[in-house]
Amino acid sequence: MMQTGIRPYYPDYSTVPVERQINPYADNGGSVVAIAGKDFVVIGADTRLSSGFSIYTRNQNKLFPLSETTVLGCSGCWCDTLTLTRILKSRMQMYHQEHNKNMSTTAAAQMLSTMLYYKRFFPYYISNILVGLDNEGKGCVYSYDPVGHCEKATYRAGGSAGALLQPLLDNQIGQKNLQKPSQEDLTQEKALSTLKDVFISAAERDIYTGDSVLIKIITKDGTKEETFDLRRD
Amino acid sequence: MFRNQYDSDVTVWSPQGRLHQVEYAMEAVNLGSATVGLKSASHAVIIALKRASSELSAYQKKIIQIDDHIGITISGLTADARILSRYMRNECLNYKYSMDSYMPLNRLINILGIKMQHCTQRYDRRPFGVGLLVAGYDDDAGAHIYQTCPSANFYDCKAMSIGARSQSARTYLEKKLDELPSMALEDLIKHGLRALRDTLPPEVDLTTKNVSIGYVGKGTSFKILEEEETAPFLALIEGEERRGGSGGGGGAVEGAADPLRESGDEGGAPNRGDPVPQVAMDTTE
Amino acid sequence: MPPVNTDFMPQDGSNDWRDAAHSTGTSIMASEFDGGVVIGADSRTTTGAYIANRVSDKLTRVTDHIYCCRSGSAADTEAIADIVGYHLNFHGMELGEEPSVEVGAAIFKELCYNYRDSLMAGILVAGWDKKKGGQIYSIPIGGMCVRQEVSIGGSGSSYVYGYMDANYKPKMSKEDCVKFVTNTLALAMSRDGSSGGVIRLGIITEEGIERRVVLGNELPKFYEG
Amino acid sequence: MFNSTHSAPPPFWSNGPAPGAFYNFPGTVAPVTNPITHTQSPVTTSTSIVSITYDKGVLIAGDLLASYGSLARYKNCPRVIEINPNIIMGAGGDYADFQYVKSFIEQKIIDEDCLDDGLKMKPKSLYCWLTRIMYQRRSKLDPFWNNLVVGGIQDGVPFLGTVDKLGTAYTDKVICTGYGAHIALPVLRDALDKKPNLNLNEAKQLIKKCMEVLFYRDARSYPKYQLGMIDVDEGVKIEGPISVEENWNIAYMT
Amino acid sequence: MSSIGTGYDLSASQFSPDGRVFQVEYAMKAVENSGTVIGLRGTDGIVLAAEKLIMSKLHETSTNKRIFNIDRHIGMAFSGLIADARQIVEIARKEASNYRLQYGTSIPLKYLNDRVSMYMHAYTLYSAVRPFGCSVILASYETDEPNMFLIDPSGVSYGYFGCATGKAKQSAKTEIEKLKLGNLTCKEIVKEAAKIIYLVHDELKDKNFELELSWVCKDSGGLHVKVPESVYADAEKAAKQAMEADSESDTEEM
Amino acid sequence: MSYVLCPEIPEPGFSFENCKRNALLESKGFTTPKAIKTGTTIVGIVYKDGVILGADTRATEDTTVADKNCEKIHFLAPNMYCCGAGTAADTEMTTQMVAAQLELHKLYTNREARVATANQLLKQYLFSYQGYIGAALILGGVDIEGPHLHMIYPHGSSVDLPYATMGSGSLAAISVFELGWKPEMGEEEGIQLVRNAIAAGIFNDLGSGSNVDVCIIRKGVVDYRRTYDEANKKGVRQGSYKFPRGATAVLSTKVVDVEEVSVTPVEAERMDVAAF
Repeated sequence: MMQTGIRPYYPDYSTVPVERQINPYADNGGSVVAIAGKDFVVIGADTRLSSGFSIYTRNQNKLFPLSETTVLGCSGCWCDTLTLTRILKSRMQMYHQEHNKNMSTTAAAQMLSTMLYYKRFFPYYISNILVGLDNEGKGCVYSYDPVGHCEKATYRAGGSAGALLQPLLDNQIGQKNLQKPSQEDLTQEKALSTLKDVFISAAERDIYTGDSVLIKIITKDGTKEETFDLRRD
Repeated sequence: MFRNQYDSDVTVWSPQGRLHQVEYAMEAVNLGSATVGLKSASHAVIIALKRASSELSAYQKKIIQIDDHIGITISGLTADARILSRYMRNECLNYKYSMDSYMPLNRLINILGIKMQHCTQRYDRRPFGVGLLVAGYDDDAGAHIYQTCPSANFYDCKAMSIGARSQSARTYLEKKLDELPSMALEDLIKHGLRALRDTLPPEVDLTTKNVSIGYVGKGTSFKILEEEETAPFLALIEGEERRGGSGGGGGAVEGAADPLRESGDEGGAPNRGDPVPQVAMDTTE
Repeated sequence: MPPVNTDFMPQDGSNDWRDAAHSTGTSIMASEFDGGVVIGADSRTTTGAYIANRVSDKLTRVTDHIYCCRSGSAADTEAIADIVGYHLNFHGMELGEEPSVEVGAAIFKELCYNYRDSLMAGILVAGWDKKKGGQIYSIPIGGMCVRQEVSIGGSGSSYVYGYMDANYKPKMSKEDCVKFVTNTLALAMSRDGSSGGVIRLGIITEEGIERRVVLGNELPKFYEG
Repeated sequence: MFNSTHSAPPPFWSNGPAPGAFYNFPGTVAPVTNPITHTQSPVTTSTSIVSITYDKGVLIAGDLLASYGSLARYKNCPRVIEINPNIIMGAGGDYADFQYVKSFIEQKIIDEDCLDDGLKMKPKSLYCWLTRIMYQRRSKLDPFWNNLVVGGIQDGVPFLGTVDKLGTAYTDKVICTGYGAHIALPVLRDALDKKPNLNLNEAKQLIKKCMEVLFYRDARSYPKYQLGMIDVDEGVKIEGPISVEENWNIAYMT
Repeated sequence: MSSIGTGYDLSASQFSPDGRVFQVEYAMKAVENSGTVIGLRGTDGIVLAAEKLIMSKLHETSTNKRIFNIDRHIGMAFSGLIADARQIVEIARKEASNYRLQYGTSIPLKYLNDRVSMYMHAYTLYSAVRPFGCSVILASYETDEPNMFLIDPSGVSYGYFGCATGKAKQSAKTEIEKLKLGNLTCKEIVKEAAKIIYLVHDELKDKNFELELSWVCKDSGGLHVKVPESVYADAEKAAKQAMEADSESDTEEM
Repeated sequence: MSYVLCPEIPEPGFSFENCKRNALLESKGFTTPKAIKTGTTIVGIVYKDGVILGADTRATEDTTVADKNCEKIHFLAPNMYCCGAGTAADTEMTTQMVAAQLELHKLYTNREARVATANQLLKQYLFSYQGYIGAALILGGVDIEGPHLHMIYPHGSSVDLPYATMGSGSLAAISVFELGWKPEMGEEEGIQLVRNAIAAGIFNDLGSGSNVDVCIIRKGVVDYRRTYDEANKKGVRQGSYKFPRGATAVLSTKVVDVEEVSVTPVEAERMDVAAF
């Protein structure tokens, strides 16, 4: 409301033309968190789709399975997400038809990077996190910036609460700043509970994260799905 | 050999109102190994006989998946088939991209027909020298087998066979027509295999090497069975007495006449024994 | 991710209420009749296209016999009316008699003119006094002041000038005048999105003011197309 | 598919066949190059769409007003339409854009009917197709300035989805656009939280209430509206104009 | 046809010394090789009827229809090469669609006929293409007026009260001329059309055929549709009876 | 030079001394720090015996929740409370100041302050700052004339109404009132309605959230129910986030002996209110 005073205001019947430049992007919020282990990877995304101060819908799936072992999580500009994932789906099918096999996670990760960079000067405003099992069956997480920079990691938080959650994951999963890091491998249970807990925290402080979380757990036996309720305010 | 004045170009009508170039292209289909398609109310099956060009080479791939709900089997020029299959795949992908549903099979065939027709009317093109049997299942329209020809013609079929010596297969299928709609998938495949076997010369038999089976149906995406997967089905018909053991009689070309030929569509149809492909492009339609 | 343009509100116009000022995009009217004046206004107050108040009262008392119809920024006109009310009250006490409508209008004009750069106000001052009977003064944005027999203002007024000119007759009876004002305002409200709700009326005569309301579902109906 | 049909229009004066132009030699298409201009804001606009799914179908409501700025200019502008026996659609925003979008949807339906293959487009397909179209136009920075709401029956199940001018699309059991998103949506969500499976009558009552509140609080609304209904059993019905029941008693309380 | 085989008949862009374009004439031959198609104009609409020859038992009965919809109010029947005909259907639909998008109303048949004729004619001008191997009948019922045109491979078209093309066009024409087309309604004409098709069908050469009937008339609400099943059944019955009566009288005469 | 040692008493009102500097900085590309806003749903209704005010408890800083349980119903006088939306500091300071003025007014006049007085003070103050003070208020109270409810906009306009909503969730809340408010409501019914209106804001407006505060003002009695309803329960965490001993690195150690420690307890000095 401070802004009103700064810019001159006109009554709605004034004859001053209102110029509107269309902004092709919208921020539709949402957070994605992924944690990889030795033989599994978990990825979760909240299901709130919003814009401004409004909730569009409370149950929007933001996880897109690309193949049996690969899942992409998207948050940010939803119209870009819809387009990107539709194209990706086609590309996966084309690959399958041409090569007679499913695309590996690493190949999908590379392809996504290329596809994002292809739109370098009119980018998809999406924060992408791609997870899957690599050729050895190890869980892996790839995160991207909107123009296609790709980084491989073992855990990652992205989206509207990404900045809030990444340090927490650094400490809890990455064991950063801990004097005596645990030597044990990360278990699936621990990864899952941490994932849920960080979403609880995100829903407390980020207005664009809430309603519920959809989680996918990928192991060599396939993908399991879980949902988990969050605050709705 | 076949040479006449009016057969040099696809843009030339003969005085009888025929297009020899198109008719010649139709013959190319008969050079390919036989393939059979048949359907029940819930499933569509295509079965193809694969050839190897030499002892050392692999068997030719005869069945191609187009989308989850469509597969084709080819007879004729493989390279031409590849262009068509790529076109069909592309159309299916585009349709799915913009409509979020599978492309209805009849519409795919329709636009394929239009694409193929272009090649029969232009000086700088030649017709596609390949025939396809397209198997598909639509949730709304059910199972379908389509046959397409180089003439850009296509037919919605209850069952069909094209390729070398396919007449025997068609004869077999015609006898089974009434039973087909209620058949289970396994029986469909069985009858398909029998039909295909009828096209073989007596000394050859169906093996896991030379047969490939594709099917699609309610709740099942298109699936291609190769090699070991076909074995159980082959076992079903193994040891049966072969019908029409004469191998369709006569040479490959003659025995495997175009399906349109014996329906005697054209006035002045040529005498049967003549290998010269004189049948007009199927102008009856 | 890099900052997306923070102008993230959906641009369908449905968020204009967040940063638009509270204003009375309005239809207001005053008309003389034989024995006094009738004033009237719609009851819609908007911020953007959001109706912040659907039953507002834009007829504000200044003295018992002088009222003003307000259009423009709600805050500005309320403040002006308060200040003028204070002055006239004071002036009335000094004078020992009720101030005339003319004087009231003069003070309004003074404020509106002197602060014309910072105020957004279009006001109709109407009232009755012994000297001149029913009077109407129109003070539009900019701060001029002119007496009129009948006057309309606010965003809805542009749609009904023709109707007003065609139908106003001097020396109408009270009820005719009320009918005239009601019809004019109803027409304005049916065309102007910033006006609407109910019609609030005031009939100022020697006896003071008589207030009436015509509810939204009881407005006179005209052709709608 | 839609790339060709909805590209920027050709220059004004050469729209349509050039005088005396016959079919060109097949395969040669003269390239059209022309400066691109865009509409940067909507002109004649309509306001909210309110929609809800009930146990056996979908309701979509929108009033009949098209405003020109704040001028209530046209009071007979229907914007809830039947697409085919499977689909109804409501639209808010620029009315000219809506008419254009409507014309090419209708043509698509005619094209489909001409095929006569018994297949009818389903709501999900239309919804997806519109998403692509809206996104494609926003990518040219020349959007269709609309919010579109698609309702229908998809394989026996009610479907409700919306697309905005950027191509942002989602499905839900309740969808409201424009001011409806702020004013009507909370009412509908609350009702659905209390009773997830409404019947037709309950849904109609809710819509009625929402249209009443919207009329009270949206300065671009109008007390006459259309109600589009698509039902598993009863098919498509577009009712209206329906008048809002008004209550102005609080005018006496201040 | 003295010039046949002299080399002046190999290209559409070539005249023979006696001033003929043989390629076009040969294309007409292709039309005459195909099943008979007729169109009859009644007082309240048009009836199209086609003799679809069945070539294989293995084909579905519904395959390769010979009557198409071009728009809601326009039907098209053809004889000749179906693949070529489909191309024309495609073009005609595009014309109808473009017309509607541009002018907002459905395309008048006269205009569509001009455009399609022009298109087909364009294929008789160049050596790089060949003329279409089909004739098409276009029929519509607009603003209470039935209209029908027949376009030949040459691109020439005429309006007709009754027309026929295909194998037995001569005998069909003879039959049509016996009818009093000026005062028959579509309901009556349907039966006549069925009779004619049955009559001209050559049982010796072509074993099986399927009768196709469509109309665009007052009863169909100005839409081009297949005739309703009951009407079809009646018409077919009448035709079969007529055939029997005919053959009986033939035998009697003998 | 005395001002160096003993700065002058600052002028009353705001300090504008950094305005020029800030404008310059801004023109060079620095961004101004963002104020905490209470995105907010605030409402008020008149019922049979008085007024009920309601508010959510979320304060946001851009898109982050700054305070999960802040108080938005401010005390003005014993018979009057005021809900504030907008810039948190503005609403707090404005209501505090007016509360002080009302207290003084009461002392001067020896009467309970009227709601209209508070309304006038608030709107005149806000008007004088032309909207730069971002406070949108709902003022409710009961005085000698009965219950009153005023809605005051940041630019200084006000209206009195039987029910009012403000803040980013006002549209969600108004729908509840438009459909549910009736004249002469009972207290329980009224509280429930206010709760529902706030809940509509909490669940549908992202600027509003957490709990529902309600304040019921009857003649002579105020019933302020902080956290009347917890609209959302916080999720229960599964893991333990206690750090094991030794998790933090010890870089260096130094031990200092402290010989004697003397502790002098000091009484906290109380503000002498009576001095006013």
